[in-house]
Amino acid sequence: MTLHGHVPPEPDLVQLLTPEGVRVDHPDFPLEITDDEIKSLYRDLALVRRFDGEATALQRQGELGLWASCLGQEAAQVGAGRALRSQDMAFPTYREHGVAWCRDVDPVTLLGMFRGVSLGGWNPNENNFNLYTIVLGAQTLHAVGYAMGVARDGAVGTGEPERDTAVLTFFGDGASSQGDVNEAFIWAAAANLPVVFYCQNNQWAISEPVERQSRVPLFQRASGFGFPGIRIDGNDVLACLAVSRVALDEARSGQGPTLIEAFTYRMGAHTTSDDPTRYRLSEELETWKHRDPIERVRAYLIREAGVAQEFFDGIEAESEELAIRIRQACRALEDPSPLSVFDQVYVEITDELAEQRSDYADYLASFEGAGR
Amino acid sequence: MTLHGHVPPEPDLVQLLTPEGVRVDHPDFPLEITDDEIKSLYRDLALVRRFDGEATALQRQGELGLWASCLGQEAAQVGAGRALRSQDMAFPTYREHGVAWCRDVDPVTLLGMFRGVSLGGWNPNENNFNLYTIVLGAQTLHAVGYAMGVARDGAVGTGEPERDTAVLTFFGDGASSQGDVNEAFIWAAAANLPVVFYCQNNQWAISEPVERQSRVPLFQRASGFGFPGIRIDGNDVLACLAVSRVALDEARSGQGPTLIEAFTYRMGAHTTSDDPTRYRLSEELETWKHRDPIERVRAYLIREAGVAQEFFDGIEAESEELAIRIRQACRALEDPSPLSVFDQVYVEITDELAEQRSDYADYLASFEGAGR
Amino acid sequence: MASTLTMAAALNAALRERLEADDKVLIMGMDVGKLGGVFRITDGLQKDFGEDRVIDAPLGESGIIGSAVGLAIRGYRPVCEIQFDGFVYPAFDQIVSQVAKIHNRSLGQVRMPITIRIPYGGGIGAVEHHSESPEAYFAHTAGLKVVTCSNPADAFSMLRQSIASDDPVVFFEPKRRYWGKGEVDVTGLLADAPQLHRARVVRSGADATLVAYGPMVATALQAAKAATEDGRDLEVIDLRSLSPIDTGTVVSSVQKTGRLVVVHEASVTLGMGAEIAARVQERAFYSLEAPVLRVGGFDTPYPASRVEEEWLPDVDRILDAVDRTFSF
Amino acid sequence: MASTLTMAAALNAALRERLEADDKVLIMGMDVGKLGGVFRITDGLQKDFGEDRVIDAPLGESGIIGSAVGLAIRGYRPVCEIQFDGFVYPAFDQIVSQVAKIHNRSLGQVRMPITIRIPYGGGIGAVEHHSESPEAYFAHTAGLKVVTCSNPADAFSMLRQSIASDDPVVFFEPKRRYWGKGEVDVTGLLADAPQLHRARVVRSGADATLVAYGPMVATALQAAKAATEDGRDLEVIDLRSLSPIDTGTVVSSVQKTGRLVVVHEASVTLGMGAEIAARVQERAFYSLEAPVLRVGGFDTPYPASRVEEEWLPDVDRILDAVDRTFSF
Ligand SMILES: Cc1ncc(C[n+]2csc(CCOP(=O)(O)OP(=O)(O)O)c2C)c(N)n1
Ligand SMILES: Cc1ncc(C[n+]2csc(CCOP(=O)(O)OP(=O)(O)O)c2C)c(N)n1
Ligand SMILES: [Mg+2]
Ligand SMILES: [Mg+2]
Repeated sequence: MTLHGHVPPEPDLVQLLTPEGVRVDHPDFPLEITDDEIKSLYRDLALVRRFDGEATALQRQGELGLWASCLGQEAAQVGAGRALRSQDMAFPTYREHGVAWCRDVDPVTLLGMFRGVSLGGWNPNENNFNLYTIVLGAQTLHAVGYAMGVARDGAVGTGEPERDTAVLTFFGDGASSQGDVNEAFIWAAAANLPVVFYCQNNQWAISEPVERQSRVPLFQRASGFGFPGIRIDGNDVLACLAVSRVALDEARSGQGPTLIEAFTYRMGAHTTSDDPTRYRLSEELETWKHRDPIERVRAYLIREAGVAQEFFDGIEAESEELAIRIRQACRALEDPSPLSVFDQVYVEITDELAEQRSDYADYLASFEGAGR
Repeated sequence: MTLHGHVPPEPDLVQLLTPEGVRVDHPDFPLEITDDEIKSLYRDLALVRRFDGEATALQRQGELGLWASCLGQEAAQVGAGRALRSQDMAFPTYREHGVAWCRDVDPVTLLGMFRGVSLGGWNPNENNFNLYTIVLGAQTLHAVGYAMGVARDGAVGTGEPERDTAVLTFFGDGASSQGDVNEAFIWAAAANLPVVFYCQNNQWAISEPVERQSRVPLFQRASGFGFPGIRIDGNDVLACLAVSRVALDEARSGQGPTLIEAFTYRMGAHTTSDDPTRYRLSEELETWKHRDPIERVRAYLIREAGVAQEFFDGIEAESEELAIRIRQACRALEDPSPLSVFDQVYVEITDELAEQRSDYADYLASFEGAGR
Repeated sequence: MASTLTMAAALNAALRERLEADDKVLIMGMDVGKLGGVFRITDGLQKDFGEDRVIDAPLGESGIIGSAVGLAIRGYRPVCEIQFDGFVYPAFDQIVSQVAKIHNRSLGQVRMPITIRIPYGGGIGAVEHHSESPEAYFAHTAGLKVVTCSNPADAFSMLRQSIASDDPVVFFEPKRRYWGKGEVDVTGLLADAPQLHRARVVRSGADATLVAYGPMVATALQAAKAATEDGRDLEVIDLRSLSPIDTGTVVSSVQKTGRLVVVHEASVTLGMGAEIAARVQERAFYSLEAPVLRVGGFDTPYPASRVEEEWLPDVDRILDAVDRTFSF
Repeated sequence: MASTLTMAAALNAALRERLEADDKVLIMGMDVGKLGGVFRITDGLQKDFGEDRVIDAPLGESGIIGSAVGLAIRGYRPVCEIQFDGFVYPAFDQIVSQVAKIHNRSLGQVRMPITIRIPYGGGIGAVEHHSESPEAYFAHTAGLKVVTCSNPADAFSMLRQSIASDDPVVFFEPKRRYWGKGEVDVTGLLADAPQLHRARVVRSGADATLVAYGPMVATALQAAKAATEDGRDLEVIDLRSLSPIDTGTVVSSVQKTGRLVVVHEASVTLGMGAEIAARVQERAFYSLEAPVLRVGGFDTPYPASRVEEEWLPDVDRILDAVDRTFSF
């Protein structure tokens, strides 16, 4: 035998709505969903895209320091986000604005972080949506720890729908190479924790194509650690919703972790600081535009569900309002006071920090009236 | 479908010599080996065990600060060690005394490290055997980097037996949970590097049974990263040799990495500081004694190869000589001089360190004659 | 009620007391369960509190600290054991970028009541990575608190206080003092213990001040005793808290004695002694009759054990520095 | 032949020169290939030297440094890019326990000629982890050398020297100065460059000394200029090497001026200023007319960018400290 003879089969890509907007059935993942529910998903997708686009615009106008757009990944995020129950906990990276939306985190709060008025500033336990984590992969271990707590709290496998809790953690194709992500897999598998690992494979880690990280599909990693992995069409909100639901259900019922690889595409730059023309061909983007996550839902709603134009006009108007609101609110965000940097370093300020604070206050006061 | 329905099959354990000393064929791993070669392997195993036992004794006598015995793992180490070609490079943990033996590293050099006269002190490039690495898993990344160098040097896939080079790196079942080991897998797979990952699953990481690290066999990890993994009877020196040879050959010829899980048992304590009675049952050890890696070779040589007692007596005598030599040489190892700590921190000593050195020399000199 | 305990037993008692007092307290680390840790500090705890409160972790330090962060977000109070000083670095990222910063990142809305116990320091004849003193890395990191004990009574009260602290605390345990004995009031109330972040004058003296912490306090006290033979009366301060530093106690002492020697095992450059020297020369400039001197490990990797006694500060090297401060 | 280059271009030129001079030199990091790095420091190098010399690495910092170690054992000379200061910590273990110690562990038989380039410091309006100054962690680590440049000419020569060094060098690049221009002799011989570990007096003055490095040198020079309006003549030293430290140059200056202010962006506690203060008060005790003062980041996490200008040392805060040294 040669050790290297085996060729793994090409992976299935779970899809429930084609790029053309045609509903298809998947034998393993039936999804019962009404057209009203699909309309609601459409609304999420459209508003997230609008909010995200507005943020990019605000950055261009100098209102934000940076923006990491989720353009193209709305379905992957909304599908997962809407599969969560309120007691579930989500651990995002820095790009899950669509999930934040589903968790009712005010977009303006997110903007505050990219504007630089805070380093995050929301309470993870308020909406069960953790702070954005910029260090790649670190949050996957936080999710594991949180899930250990869930298990210890007896909130797994009770059968009570309001009680059983799952943890959903996000990471990118690039981040999958970080040690932390792999340690998270190991811990989750060894203790059979209620965590769903949700990898948005958007094909790129800044300028590096996913082939730099792996020569086999990423979902396959899971099987090596002893839990299921599955690849889904990350531009198909229905597939994302359906598979996330199953995985979260299985987590809540005590069956342990799952890895979902949402196969999608970063349609924009990595962040507003990035220039993707340096490293990728525009044809690639063109191909993916045909798989746009929102267009297919729109096509479905028009063609198969007979939804009238008024609905879309309504969403359009709502988007416009949202954009105006966040633009204004973003501009109104106040800069933190210089002395605020000393607050919340510790639960109670230490003597030495209090001294630094007061020295600095005196120093600042010395300029008052001095026409600085 | 449920995501968690799939039950993986029980793994095969490649075995070519049963615990009773009977040669068995494996369809995929034929091994052509003469009885003389098996006698030579027996000699390795016996001498390594003797040397290791002597080191344990030296520790008890206060000559070493610590010893990490490889008792029970001799076959896993000698099989792998003897599969190496001279140009191949090995990256050990702290327990691969059997591999060191095969690489002609003087056992006394190893003892020096455990005695505390040095932190290692040998030249990795002299015998193509890296320094022992105590930080779990760190060396697997060093192996990857070395293999990148091998590939860049064009020493892969040329078909020249003296030139094509493989890298063999060791780690334990416990270390498999470290981020570094997983990053090493990722790098090796992504760049198709000539590295063989050799996991000695000795069932324990100090007091933690391997189940704390994984709920599926460790060899399975490899498939998730896209390269072959295989489990072998780590107490069968022939299986270890045969499979290591294939894996190293495939690495040298450019087919990329392999993970070998040598299923074995740590028959002694973790180190001389450890007390395994606190955490494991003596029955377990009894079971494994029946699978002793040396006994089976001896049984084979006597029963199937008709080797006479003189051979064993000869090895016994050689062992005794070895033990005497290393005991004496160990006792004769000189303590480093106090001032030596400043040497070899940098290739050329820095001014500030030279100053510390000279101040300290003056300080030490101040005691001379002062009857300290 | 005072009993005589080793430091190891005192730490064990503190953990036990916290596990009993607060069911959100969890212990996690390598070999902390059946084995009771390689130093037996968690001995018997898993048996009494169960495998889900005293958790044998998979072998990744980043995993231990990273999951502690998640547990803290869920409302738990994890106590993590790092097996030896030299093995904390794989967790450095989680400690520095997450544990230390999340409370701040959330504008105070999430707390990180995590205790990271690290047996540290040398002098035990160990192999590489088992004798290091990495405290300065953590004391330089805003958002962390860093403390270390020098005796069983402090071990008991300071570990309890650290676990009860709502801020993350890196708790350094001087491993070579684990088996030293002392009186410990195991029934003392948490509230009655001396403040966690206050230094303590452990010997008062008039002529010069020695500042030490952890394993070096005993050595400093021996040096002070020996110095009496030279007619010198040394004050010895046990710093106890490395972040924040109780600068006031040190400065007051120097204002009295005029001379200061700081002692630690860690390499001198950018060790705690650097910070103390910098603060003291600033705040007691006119009181200093000699520069602040530092006695520490040399600026080399921790050496092979057969030469560690020479590398580590000892009574003679401390006295030599004291002599030098008197020659100014 | 001198040309006017930005610091970014000077660094790029240094990398190019080294890649040409020595085929054992490799560049590795995230996005260093086609993109040329997020700061374009490696712009064009992959195109000219190939994908196996300018390597886009998988996204793990530990992997980058760990594999550099293996490459070094094989005889290579890797130059690793860490994308931003705050992302070096996942590699901390490999840096501190392997890169820094292997030469020593082998008794000098293996060398670790690894250069770790880290864009560092703040003032660029970035999000968290993109503005930190972690230099003290590395300067406290024996076995590493740590340097930082403040201008294009030094960027060019110091990076070449670092890559040519047989010891590991952590090379800190002041990212907010990347686009500042200066004269660079790109044809200069490596051997003619000023010694890598020597500080430089960049402005001589009589009344007080400012020590700065990296991004703060320009700020210190501005402060010195402003101080002339108050009739004060400040000497400014660019430290350049953070490990080893050229203590002699600083001490000589203080012997002349009697006053010293150390400036850096990193948090004050256990920052480089602590070490310099400790050394100077020891070696220039009788020359000091005032305590050594430190101006640095506060002991808090690097703040949100809208308040970073207040947090970072600036001309006013430096002048305030200078004033204070004159009030002693
Ligand atoms: C530990 C660490 N190293 C480097 C970075 C810089 N960085 C930010 S995003 C990014 C690429 C991440 O790619 P991927 O995980 O695929 O996520 P995506 O940005 O595509 O959503 C890098 C390298 C970081 N944030 N953290
Ligand atoms: C990073 C790190 N953490 C902790 C340790 C302490 N330690 C030494 S050996 C060991 C167990 C290792 O088990 P395994 O990998 O199975 O190897 P074995 O000792 O069984 O050969 C531990 C935890 C270490 N050496 N390095
Ligand atoms: Mg990506
Ligand atoms: Mg093991």
